[in-house]
Amino acid sequence: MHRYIIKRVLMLIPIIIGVSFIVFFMMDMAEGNALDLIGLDFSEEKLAELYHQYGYDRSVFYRYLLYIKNLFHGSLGTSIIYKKDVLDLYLQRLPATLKLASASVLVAVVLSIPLGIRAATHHGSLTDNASMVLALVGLSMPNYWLGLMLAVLFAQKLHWLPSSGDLNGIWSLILPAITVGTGLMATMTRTTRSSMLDVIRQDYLRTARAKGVPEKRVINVHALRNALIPIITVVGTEMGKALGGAVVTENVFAWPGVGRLIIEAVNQRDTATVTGCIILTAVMISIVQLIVDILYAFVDPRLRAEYSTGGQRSRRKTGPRAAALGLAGKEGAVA
Amino acid sequence: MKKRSVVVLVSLLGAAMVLAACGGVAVAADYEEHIVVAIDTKPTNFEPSGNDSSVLNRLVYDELINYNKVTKELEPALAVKWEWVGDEATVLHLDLREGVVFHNGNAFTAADVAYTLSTNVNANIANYYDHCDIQGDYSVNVVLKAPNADFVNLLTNTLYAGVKDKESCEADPDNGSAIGTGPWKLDLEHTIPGDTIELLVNDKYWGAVPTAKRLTLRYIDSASSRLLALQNREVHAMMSVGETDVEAVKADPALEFKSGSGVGPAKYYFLAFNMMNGAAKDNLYLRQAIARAIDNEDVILAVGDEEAEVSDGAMWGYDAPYRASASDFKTDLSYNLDEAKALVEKAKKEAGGALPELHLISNTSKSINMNHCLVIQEACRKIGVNVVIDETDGAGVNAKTKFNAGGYDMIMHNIPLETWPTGVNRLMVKGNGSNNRALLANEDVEKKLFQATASSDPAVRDKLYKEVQVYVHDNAIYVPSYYGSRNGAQLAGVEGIVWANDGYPEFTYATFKK
Amino acid sequence: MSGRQKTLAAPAHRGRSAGGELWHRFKKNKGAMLGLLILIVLIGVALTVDFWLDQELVIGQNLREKLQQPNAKHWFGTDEMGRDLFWRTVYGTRFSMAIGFVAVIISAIIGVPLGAVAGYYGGKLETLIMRFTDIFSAIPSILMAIAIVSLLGRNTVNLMLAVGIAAVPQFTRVTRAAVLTVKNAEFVEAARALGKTDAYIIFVHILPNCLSPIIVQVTLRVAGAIISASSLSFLGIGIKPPTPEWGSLLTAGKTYIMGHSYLCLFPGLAIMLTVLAFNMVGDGLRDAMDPRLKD
Amino acid sequence: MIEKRQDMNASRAPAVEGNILEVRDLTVHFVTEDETVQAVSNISITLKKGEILGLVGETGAGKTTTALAILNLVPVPPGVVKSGSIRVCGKDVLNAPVRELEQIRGSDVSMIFQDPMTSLNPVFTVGDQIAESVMMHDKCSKAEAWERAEEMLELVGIPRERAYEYPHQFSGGMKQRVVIAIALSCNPKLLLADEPTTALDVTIQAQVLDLMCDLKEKFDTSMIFITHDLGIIAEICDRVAVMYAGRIIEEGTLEEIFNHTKHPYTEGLFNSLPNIEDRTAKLRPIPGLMPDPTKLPKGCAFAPRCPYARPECIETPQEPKYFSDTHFALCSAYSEPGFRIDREEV
Repeated sequence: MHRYIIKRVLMLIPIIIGVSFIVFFMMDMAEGNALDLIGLDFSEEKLAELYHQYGYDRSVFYRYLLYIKNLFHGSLGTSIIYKKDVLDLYLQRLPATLKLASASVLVAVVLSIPLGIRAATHHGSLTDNASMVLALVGLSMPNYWLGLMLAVLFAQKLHWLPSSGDLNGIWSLILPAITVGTGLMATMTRTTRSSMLDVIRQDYLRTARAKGVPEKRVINVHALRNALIPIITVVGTEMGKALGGAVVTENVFAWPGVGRLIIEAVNQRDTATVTGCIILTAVMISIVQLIVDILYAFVDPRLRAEYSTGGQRSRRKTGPRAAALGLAGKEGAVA
Repeated sequence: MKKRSVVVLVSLLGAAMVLAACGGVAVAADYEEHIVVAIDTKPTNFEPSGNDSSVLNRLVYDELINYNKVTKELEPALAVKWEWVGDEATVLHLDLREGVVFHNGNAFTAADVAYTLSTNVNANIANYYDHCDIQGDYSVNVVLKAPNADFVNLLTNTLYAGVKDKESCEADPDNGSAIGTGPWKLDLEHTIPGDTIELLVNDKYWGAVPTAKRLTLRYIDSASSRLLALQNREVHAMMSVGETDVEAVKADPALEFKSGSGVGPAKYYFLAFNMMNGAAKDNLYLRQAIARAIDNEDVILAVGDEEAEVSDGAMWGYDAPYRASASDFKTDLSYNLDEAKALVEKAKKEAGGALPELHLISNTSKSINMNHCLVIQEACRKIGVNVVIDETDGAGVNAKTKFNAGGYDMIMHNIPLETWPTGVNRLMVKGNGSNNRALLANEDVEKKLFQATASSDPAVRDKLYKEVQVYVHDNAIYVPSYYGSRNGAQLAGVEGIVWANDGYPEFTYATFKK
Repeated sequence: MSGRQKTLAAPAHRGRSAGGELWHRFKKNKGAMLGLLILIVLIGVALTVDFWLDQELVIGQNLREKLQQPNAKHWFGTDEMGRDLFWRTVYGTRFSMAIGFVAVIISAIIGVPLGAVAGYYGGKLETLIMRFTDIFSAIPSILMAIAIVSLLGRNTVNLMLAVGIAAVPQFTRVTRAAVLTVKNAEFVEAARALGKTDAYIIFVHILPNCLSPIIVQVTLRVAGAIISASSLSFLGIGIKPPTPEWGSLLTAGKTYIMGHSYLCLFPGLAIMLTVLAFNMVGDGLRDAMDPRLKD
Repeated sequence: MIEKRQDMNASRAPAVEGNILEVRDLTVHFVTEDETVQAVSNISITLKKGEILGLVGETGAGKTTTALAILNLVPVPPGVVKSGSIRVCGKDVLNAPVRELEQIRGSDVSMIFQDPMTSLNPVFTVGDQIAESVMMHDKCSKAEAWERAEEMLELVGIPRERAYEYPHQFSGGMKQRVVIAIALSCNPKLLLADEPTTALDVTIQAQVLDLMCDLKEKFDTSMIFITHDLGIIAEICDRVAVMYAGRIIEEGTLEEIFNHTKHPYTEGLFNSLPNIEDRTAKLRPIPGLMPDPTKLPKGCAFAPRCPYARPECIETPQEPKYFSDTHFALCSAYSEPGFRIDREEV
């Protein structure tokens, strides 16, 4: 198992380099640069000096090599806009993003899994149909729009909840978490339901019933445990996405998260910040993915066996599953 | 003394401020200790000459000289006395205030002035500043490269003239410049750059110490979200009420609408042509046609600014000196659709057939800019000129205008009329900014502007500045639109905020009665 | 359950073609049929709106009538430039639909061949493609799209490109997974034995046989693309004015949401309805194409 | 789970002492939107302690449904028990409250399913799966249950250490042994074996059958053995019931069915077996297919394939014809004196 983990961690290196390459070049070659933005009123001498300092008087390749060199020394560079180490910037924004991500995933998990199970066990019932229609609607709603409407209703009209920022503790969290959580909930309810429906038809549940296992236990232990893999996959994917910052929701609720930092940095052509934050996001997503893979092993002994024999093959094995899930779940929201 | 002058002003405004003006008087318990305000531009770093955040700089730093926007007088701040040495405006002598300390406890001396000026990145200062002759701890001569009669005024600008601590800057290149002498100190530990700025009161401030203990600046980019936060009492005050929300704010008894302190409009909005390589640079008729096709009343309706006034063509702010008046102009560029159509025909002849499609850029992340652009587009459509709005953000605008790569033909832009003379300066100083591009394409104009700066004779300046304005107007290089207002809102019970009409309210002495 | 299941599994209705069978099963799904109906109307509007809707109604400004609440004359009210929001929303169908479809076609054109090649050839080529896909999808897709628009500049075509390119990895993955399931089938072996070229085998034998997951993916991704595009518009990276795309209607409306929330309500509902219709049709197609997957 | 039955009279029939299982007039339908499948029609089964009943029939004859009904596990929907009563050890299965039902399952009656590959939960160790059953019924500690589970494994010929392994680590035959171990772990009085050997290799089949016979001897369990393999029936059963299209069309002792076959369908079954002694003999398969279970005739469902069928066969409901106390056939042909089928002569 630990060899598998090491292998996965090592696989981060090409991802980091690949991501840095793509993002750095896209940002750097975009029209304008951060120096021009902040240097609007700078004197020409000072600006030239800064151009030299950040390598803007050389080619983009030079700047990229400089960036990679720093990267190997463990530095993600300095933001031109914020005049601050990118890692510091990221870490300052991370708590808010983590908070929002875990709150929304938590809300979604707590509500959607029981709902999905109920829909599956009462297949064709009113509960089932209603929850599926709701899930579909939830999936079809642009989440920024939902956020706006929630803010208008609960903050403007009712004055129940704060509308922006992260200064009022748990109260601040509620609206953003519901906004992000709705899409997740829709996806997870659908996944749970279809996965449970798959499992509910399995012979081993009949075996369990035949030996006198109470229905509750049949569903919540025997069936759920088997249905967990796709559910975990979706939770992992969504958690990963949420860690990249719920860009749009953060924008709606002025949430001081990573997503808003990145998007504003894109608008300011802050190459170092964008590249650094996206690398860190990719790393975070990979870590979540790794945790998910390890969870697979806990849930499914067959996969556990494969991890100990070799990581590469087992990854392949889970790949198509996740891909098939892409079909089942995540067609709606972007962020 | 900027802060002190504010105290004077504020004390006129309310009894609460009288209390604050007494300095160390114990704070009454029924005042909120923690004030939160929503701001519309985000301070991203703590370099007073380069962070483009007047609001923050006013709180954390002091300038050498203060400009009182109400009395329009210069007042002592960190410098208690200033005078030009000799006839030419090249050597400025300053006597500094004694006993002032920075937030870290370091004493403020002439070395800090020299350091602040020599490391200043802003073109206004850096293009003229040469060196300092330090004559004592509290006495210094600032030597300029070329004569600049406006230099004293430049030293008042909160956008770039805040004084830094030399010692801390040299010790800590990253955060050293976050140390100032102002009434509020940055709480870097709790500050999230680009989102939330946390400030703690500076008990050792040389002027009046604010009543509140904590001040939080929250960056909320959308006006509606800011207002929502205010209505929801998440913040005590907000900058820039959205144009359609003004009515709602005025109608809400819990809120107070605030607009300028009677010094006139805050910004001059205009359409400028790219005279370096834009498609209309050689076609005067086309420029004039567009100028005459735009109904500025429509523009004002579209941007929804109730206090806006149609520009009379002068580029200078309102009651500023050296301002050209309508009678100085030789060409009529007022709205007249028939004239515009006739001009378009001439323009077609000039262009030898079809007119080019014109690319209009603007920082459209602000809705008033967007709406303004839409009116221009519609006006041009009516006279058969096709306009493409290149939606772009600040970085895009700067990139396109800086390099003049021909990526645009017109720009819809604005300049803050930061009251005399800095607004003028933004137009005339050869920086990298976008506003002056159209002008600087003309060597003659450029020469006149520099001559005016160097001269301290008001008559010479008046003549040169007016000539520039007339040239720009008559050639339809700048198409004037309107003078717009800046505003804000606060909860009823909030006192002490100075809603200066340059768009940069001063939150230093904000209080809120519980 | 085996014994009973076998008797229950109704014998395939004889005398129906594969398409007919698909339609028969699809037809039974009420939600999918409703979705299809909505889509037909929307696509109809999108295709014909240019012929019957006066442009003046859509882009002509009437500042004296700006920001009117919904009323008998202006069903959805008027926007900040006094334009009728109803007609702008109707006209916006054209752009939102076009963006959705074109973006997905772009991602399919890139993603499907990549996935097919990766699945078919395997080995180093597959590793290379899939690694690249991994790297690509490690960047959250909305950030990817934003970066692409920043690089290429803001206009409709680039918006489509950005949304399309950001969704390529999904197509690559789905196609590869589907190709893997059929690449060793007898008919492929047979084609190989007959000496057909690889390209011929991939495009003539393999891809048509893994169409169903791809078609389902396409339908669902159009919905996703419409949301993505409108999100980008919402963040201010949208389509050029005065074009009334739904996302940019929302962006403009956002400014006035405090007093004029209807400006956001209607375009938002339009997006939701369209996406819902695509999702319903997508779900219906998936169930009809692969009864095994049916919930 | 079961819909209220329409025929309450059947359930009031008194339980006969000593009978482990009494099924009376059981009718199960599967109702979907479009059609109704008459899976089981009006069957009655009685089983004494220690007895093994072979339930024979083609695929789809309703054997598995009957077994599931005895456990009250007919999936609802679409399953509907239209009428009938089932008593296991005197307990009314169809009307038992859920709690009692869960007690009956596993301890009074348990079932071995057809496909060992899918009958075990892949995410639990086999020990867990056996122990769970023990814990459910014997109310013992986990450790005791595990001890019992390991014993059961040894009993079915699997080393006890393997209790900690997962199903995927076992071969098919081994899995079937585990399934048997689960079924027998609580000493059920009645065991329903649903084609327990069909999915296995021939050699493994024999082993599993031997094992089942041994265990049956050991615990004196009654058993219903469902299969379509007449060879296995001959090997282990005391009595045989032949099912066709949801009905028991002939029932009797092993000897009666094998040597005094009465029903033309049973005859057909025997005739379709290859004759090992005479390899040149032609196979005589039953012509035609099972009727569509959604459109069963009023009368004999076998009539369309029956070489002896008369026109009225298909229309008139069949009455059982008793040939002895234990032997009956559902064939109206016997109302005609002198009717015989070919095989009896053999």
